Amino acid sequence: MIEDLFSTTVLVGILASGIRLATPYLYAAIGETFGQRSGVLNLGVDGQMLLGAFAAFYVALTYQNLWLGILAAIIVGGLMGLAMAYVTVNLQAQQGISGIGFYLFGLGMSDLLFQKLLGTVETVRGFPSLYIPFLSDIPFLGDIFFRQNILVYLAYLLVPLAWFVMNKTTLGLKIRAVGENPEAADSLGVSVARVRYFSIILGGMLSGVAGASMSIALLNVFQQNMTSGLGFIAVALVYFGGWRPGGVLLGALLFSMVNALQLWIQVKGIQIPSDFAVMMPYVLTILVLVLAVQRVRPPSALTKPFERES
Amino acid sequence: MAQVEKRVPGTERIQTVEMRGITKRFPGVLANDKVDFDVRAGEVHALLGENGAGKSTLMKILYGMYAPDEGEILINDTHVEIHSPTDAIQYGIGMIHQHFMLVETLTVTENVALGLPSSRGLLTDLDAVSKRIRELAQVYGLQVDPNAYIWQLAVGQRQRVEIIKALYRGADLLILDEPTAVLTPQEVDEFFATIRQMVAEGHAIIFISHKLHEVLAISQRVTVLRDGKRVASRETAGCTKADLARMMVGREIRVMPEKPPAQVGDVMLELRQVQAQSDLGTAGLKGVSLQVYAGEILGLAGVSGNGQRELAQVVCGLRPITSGRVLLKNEDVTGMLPGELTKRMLAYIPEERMKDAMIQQFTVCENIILRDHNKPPYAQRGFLRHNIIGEYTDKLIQYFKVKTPSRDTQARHLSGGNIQKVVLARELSRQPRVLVAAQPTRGLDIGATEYVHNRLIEERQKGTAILLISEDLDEILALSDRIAVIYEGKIMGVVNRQEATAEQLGLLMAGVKEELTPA
Amino acid sequence: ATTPATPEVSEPETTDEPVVEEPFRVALIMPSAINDLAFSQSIYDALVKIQTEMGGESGFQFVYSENMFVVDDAAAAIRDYASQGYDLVIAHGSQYGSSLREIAPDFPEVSFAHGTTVDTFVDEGITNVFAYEAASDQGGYVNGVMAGLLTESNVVGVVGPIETGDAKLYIDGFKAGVMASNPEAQVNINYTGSFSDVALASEAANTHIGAGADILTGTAQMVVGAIGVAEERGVLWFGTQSSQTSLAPSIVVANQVYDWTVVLRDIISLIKEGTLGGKAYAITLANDGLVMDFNPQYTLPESVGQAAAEAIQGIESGSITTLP
Amino acid sequence: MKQFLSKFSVSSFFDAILPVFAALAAFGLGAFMLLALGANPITAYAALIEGALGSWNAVAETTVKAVPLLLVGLGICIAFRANVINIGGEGQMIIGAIFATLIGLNFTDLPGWLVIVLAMIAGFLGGALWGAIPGYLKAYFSVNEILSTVMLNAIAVQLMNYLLRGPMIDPAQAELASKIPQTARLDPLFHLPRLIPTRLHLGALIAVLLAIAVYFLLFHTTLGYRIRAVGYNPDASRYGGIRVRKQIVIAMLLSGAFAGLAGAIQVYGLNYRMITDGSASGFTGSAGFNGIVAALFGQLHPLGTIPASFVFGAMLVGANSLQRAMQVPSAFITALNGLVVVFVVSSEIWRRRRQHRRRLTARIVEDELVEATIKPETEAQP
Ligand SMILES: Nc1ncnc2c1ncn2[C@@H]1O[C@H](COP(=O)(O)OP(=O)(O)OP(=O)(O)O)[C@@H](O)[C@H]1O
Ligand SMILES: Nc1ncnc2c1ncn2[C@@H]1O[C@H](COP(=O)(O)OP(=O)(O)OP(=O)(O)O)[C@@H](O)[C@H]1O
Ligand SMILES: [Mg+2]
Ligand SMILES: [Mg+2]
Repeated sequence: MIEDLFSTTVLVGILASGIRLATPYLYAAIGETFGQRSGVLNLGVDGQMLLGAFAAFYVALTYQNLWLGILAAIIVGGLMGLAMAYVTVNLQAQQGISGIGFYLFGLGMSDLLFQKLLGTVETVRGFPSLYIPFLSDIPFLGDIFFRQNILVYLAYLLVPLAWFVMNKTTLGLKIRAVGENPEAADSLGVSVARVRYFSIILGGMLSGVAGASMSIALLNVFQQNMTSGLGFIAVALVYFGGWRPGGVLLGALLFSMVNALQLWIQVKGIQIPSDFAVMMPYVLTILVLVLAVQRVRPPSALTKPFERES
Repeated sequence: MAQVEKRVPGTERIQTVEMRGITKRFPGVLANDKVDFDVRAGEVHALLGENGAGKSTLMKILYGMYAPDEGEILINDTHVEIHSPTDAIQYGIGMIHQHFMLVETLTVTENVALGLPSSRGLLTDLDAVSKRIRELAQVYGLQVDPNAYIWQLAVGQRQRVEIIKALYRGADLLILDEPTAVLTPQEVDEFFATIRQMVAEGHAIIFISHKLHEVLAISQRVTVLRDGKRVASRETAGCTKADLARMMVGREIRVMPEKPPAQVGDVMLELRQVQAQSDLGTAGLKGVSLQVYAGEILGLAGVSGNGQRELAQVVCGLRPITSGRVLLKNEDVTGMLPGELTKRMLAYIPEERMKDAMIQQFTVCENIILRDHNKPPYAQRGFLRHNIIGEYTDKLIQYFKVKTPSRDTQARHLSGGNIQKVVLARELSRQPRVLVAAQPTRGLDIGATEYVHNRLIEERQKGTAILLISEDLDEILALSDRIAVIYEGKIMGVVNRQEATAEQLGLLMAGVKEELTPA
Repeated sequence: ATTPATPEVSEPETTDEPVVEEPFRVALIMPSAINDLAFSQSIYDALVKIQTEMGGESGFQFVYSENMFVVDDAAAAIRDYASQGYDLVIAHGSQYGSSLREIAPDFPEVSFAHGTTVDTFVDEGITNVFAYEAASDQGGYVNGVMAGLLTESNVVGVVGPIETGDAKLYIDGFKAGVMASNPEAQVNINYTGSFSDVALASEAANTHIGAGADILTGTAQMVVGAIGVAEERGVLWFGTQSSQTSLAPSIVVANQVYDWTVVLRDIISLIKEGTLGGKAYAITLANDGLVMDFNPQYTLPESVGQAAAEAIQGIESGSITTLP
Repeated sequence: MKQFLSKFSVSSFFDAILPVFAALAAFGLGAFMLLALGANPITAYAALIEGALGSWNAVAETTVKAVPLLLVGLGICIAFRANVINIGGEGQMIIGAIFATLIGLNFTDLPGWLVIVLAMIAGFLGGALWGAIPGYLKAYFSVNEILSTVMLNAIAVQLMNYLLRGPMIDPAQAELASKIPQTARLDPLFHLPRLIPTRLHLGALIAVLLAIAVYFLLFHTTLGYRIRAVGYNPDASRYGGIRVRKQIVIAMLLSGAFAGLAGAIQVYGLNYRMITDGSASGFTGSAGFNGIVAALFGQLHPLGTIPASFVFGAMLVGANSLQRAMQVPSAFITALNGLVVVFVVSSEIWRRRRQHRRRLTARIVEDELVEATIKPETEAQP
């Protein structure tokens, strides 16, 4: 039974599934990483994803153009980010609760639009799998890495890109400074508000794409609450990743691979109650953190509104 | 990276800056009252005043952080509007704040580059910045590793980073708000050398300090603020410390207190071959042995970062000991938690009081019982007795002359000097048998300093064993009965006050050991 | 009420009442959305159909509360509807049982229907509750028989939510069906632990396919994720609860569709006669409450169609037991 | 208590109703959505208010809805004061409910009141356990509590699913093929007594009494002092002799315990059995999340959380009756709730600014006082 798991089919299956499952987490968590690095905790990711998912789906269905769908998701996610930015930066609202508020809004609004504009579950022809020439023919590896759809590839490209922006650009430097010590950044003429706006809006856009990656690339349907709390896991993965894109990638892969593994455990008929199988990724994510004993501090100004005294 | 473009009207460099009739009201406080102030290229103009006199406020106005209610600012005789630090930077004004404005998780280079346009467009040009930092460091004697993270640096080095930041931005006028408060005498000397160099190159400097001898040593002119008003402005040459003190406080100040002879008793605090790690994980204390007797003040002199912080924390149970023993009145207290040491009547005034000894959001009352919150009479069966705590706090407020609207005011609404007094009140009123006082007068004006000194001597007369940790050699010499010098985590020697000279201590602090007669 | 009204009135089947009568009023409480392509939609669709049959709004009105997954919210809704004097309050979710048992005695004039369950609380002296359930194992069995015959790899995969209730019945029946038609075949099952995790359901489908399955089925609203995968990877799909053909016309073989109208019609006529409860119903293949809906675009091999028909017949006649 | 009451004045009354204005603004926005949905906003909102407060029964329903919000909120007050962000209320409610239900199912011979007491204690302990885990992981392994509580919520749900369809399943269901995942119904003797002939149960009284208890805990006991101290400044707390890690565990433990009690009360006061639809919110009604919002609306003050929970409860109850009355999709209600939360939390800034202004004006008076009394003494000093 257990030994059934150690076959190449299973391994290839787990890796391929894990890579796909991790895709929406990557977009959302990388976006959230930017927000948190600039000092803003956004708990509304799931709501942004849902609205993004719906916008992408609806536009793709109506105009038969997937990229237009992505654009719609980016715009809708960005608008949600803009609202979040206004509320947390200008109105200095408690970040935690306003995030929950935006989550509820996105959850309800996406469903409402779905009911009014579509009415029933439909499918759309999503992004097809893109077989990378030659590479996709490599035994095993080809299956795992090179037969995914374009949004999956882009998600993984996003990781080094995010690292690069964060660590190698003046913008990244500002983001890191603003999240750590906004007073210092402000005293050097860095606009804390502008940097935070940028980060939160970017986060919203990426959350929108995360939703789109589900509705028009991986699943090709829209259904109410189709993310089922995935956005909250994405926020948790930012903590797992220690606010670094690479760490987020590790966390997303770990979580997703274990999720894929538990599906295989069930399929292989290994005798554990299915509920315990489903529990595995959550338990393991915590355990890994306990054992890794990493001590990365959150950005010092995380959740703290900034106001210049006058 | 190129120098920042400046839009100074008329000439390129700042020749004169003039503030005219500046008034700034905070609700309830007139922080600046029609203040006139000016500074010229090639001079150091010192700004003096008691805690809360309005010095920082005036400077923050000049740096664009506050908007003045009245008055105007002129640069090179032209009226200018400064609405933000960005404006100030563009006019060539740099400011080093009382509390450092550095991002601890970034490197020196990144801190300097922050907010500046990059020669590589969207990408950072850290190599170029770090090259230029090394150049500046060379010219002005500001040695610092550009690749080090700020959290790895000692205060003195952080100070240098702040100066480099300002110079890098092409500051012609540098505002220094209490830059020397955290520096050792040696560092002050180096720092002054840097300032003189800058003045020689035509920079204008505004210098704020509570240390009168520094003002006398470095400045060409001095302006004194009292309660927000300018009370005097004159050439420094010809002024004495006493003159300055009188202008500031409006009365005579004994700069150093008189001290009755010591009544030395038993050993109260003893360290035996104590070793401990520093925050960076390196060896902080390398086998320290010390004894402090009842009724004496043992001064611990040394350049900042040589293990003073670790030593104080080890004694107070805030830092684990890797080897060695600590004894309180012959009882082995090694490894005890702070709470247990508190019960054994150990008091501690830490160096970073605002952060380490006060809870800013707590009221004065609540801060007063920080050490004793679960002891009778303040608590009974787990319940706090607010009435008793309140009455006790009122008594302390009165006795220690803490200036606060009420005992229920949050600590963060008190001025720095008064926060200091609350800590002092708490620690001394516990009638400690051993008192560790680290930099007890840092940041205080001379009136408050005098007050703290008198209290410490009073405590000594009561038979308390006092370990006084200070980087201010004058303070050490004035108060101590014996003086120990710490260097790189080791005690270089202990001398009696009568036998000690500043020169000899200075050598020891620099790690040069001569034969000494042990005290 | 914003009840969907359909202009054309179809053949009235059960009513020969005079037209001027007060409309029959029904309130419905359901745990998910009316368009979930699954459990909640099945009852909603039935009410819409009944309304058409009974002459539109003038003969039949209904209101509903959807997404009442919180049991005590549902309880408040049930009580509220009951107090507003609806003729029939339908609590469409087995989890509402406790609340209903509590509320029904307070409204002896109102009739309640509770599904899916067999318990009308008659034992406890409550007489105004009808019970209904779906013998979803029956359609599951028929689907299973076809799957067993159609599989070439001899591996069939099932994507389930949680191992309980309606889903469990369907899956047990399906498994029994596969075993009956193809004892060689292997039925792999995985549960996603949730009714809404579409993404996990889609990877569950991928996992099955990776493990060699060439036929998939699944139940609950999150399977829309699995259907997409089945379509993309070209494996066959069997649906249940509602018709899922529209989602993937090329690979859906057949669906077991719930048609609650048979139950509702009977309940309504009993109520009109003055009987407010006490009877338990099941929709089955025999009473046409369960309908096998074959996808016309999929050409089912004759022999398989034959086997399905036989299975249906066997189940209806009682010669086949669908649960192990 | 007296202190708290004495702080009330016209000004603070205005502060207190400020969120109401914010909520009204959100409703205003919602009105446009209603129009788009073809419903008359005025009738709709009348239905909402009617449903939440229009009758004694409605008020009772609102109160019942507020009970878990208040209890979870109390836990949040404690945790957030210690600067621990507990978003594990959902899981803690579930585990508390499981513990409490086990008591009722297994000690059927004991007198009813005793079972209720034991069950409440068990719920408290169950929640405490589920709260202490992230507390411990944070304090001793630096595992961020946001991460661990999100994960533990999911784990609790699966644990509940497993127990309810396995070891704890209703024996009647165990015999059926469909096996509905629910426990047996609790003996009626074990039900929490009702206060008036509505669904209003004893839990409401317990929650309010506990709110007062938490107020005393936080502001009048040494433990509360330590928890607040650690939340504000761990360094100074350590210096003050407080064991910081221990307080973090205690705060999380207490926080979880209150959520656990909320779970127990849901079972013993409302549902009389545990039943799962596979999701957390199916059991908790999202009270584990909404309690956070209630506590923050209540300024993280236990007494402030009482009205905040009530108002939020009214909102939820009223929204459901709005759905029934106007047949608007439940999605609208969810979206409207979101808007209300965002608007109310955004209105905070005005309250803060007003308070700030008040404090500063007050300081003028105080400062003059200080000048008058203390300054001369300072100068008289030798
Ligand atoms: N942002 C502010 N809001 C309200 N009052 C303020 C603010 N900043 C300063 N003050 C008050 O203005 C007065 C002057 O403060 P300022 O910081 O300028 O004093 P200072 O001379 O720099 O004192 P120190 O020597 O202690 O640094 C003080 O009474 C202070 O409490
Ligand atoms: N309720 C109480 N009544 C009387 N004395 C008390 C009470 N609570 C604590 N004390 C005393 O205060 C001292 C310290 O309290 P205790 O050790 O309980 O604190 P603690 O919770 O362990 O604090 P820490 O977090 O620092 O460990 C003990 O000596 C104890 O006797
Ligand atoms: Mg100052
Ligand atoms: Mg203790």
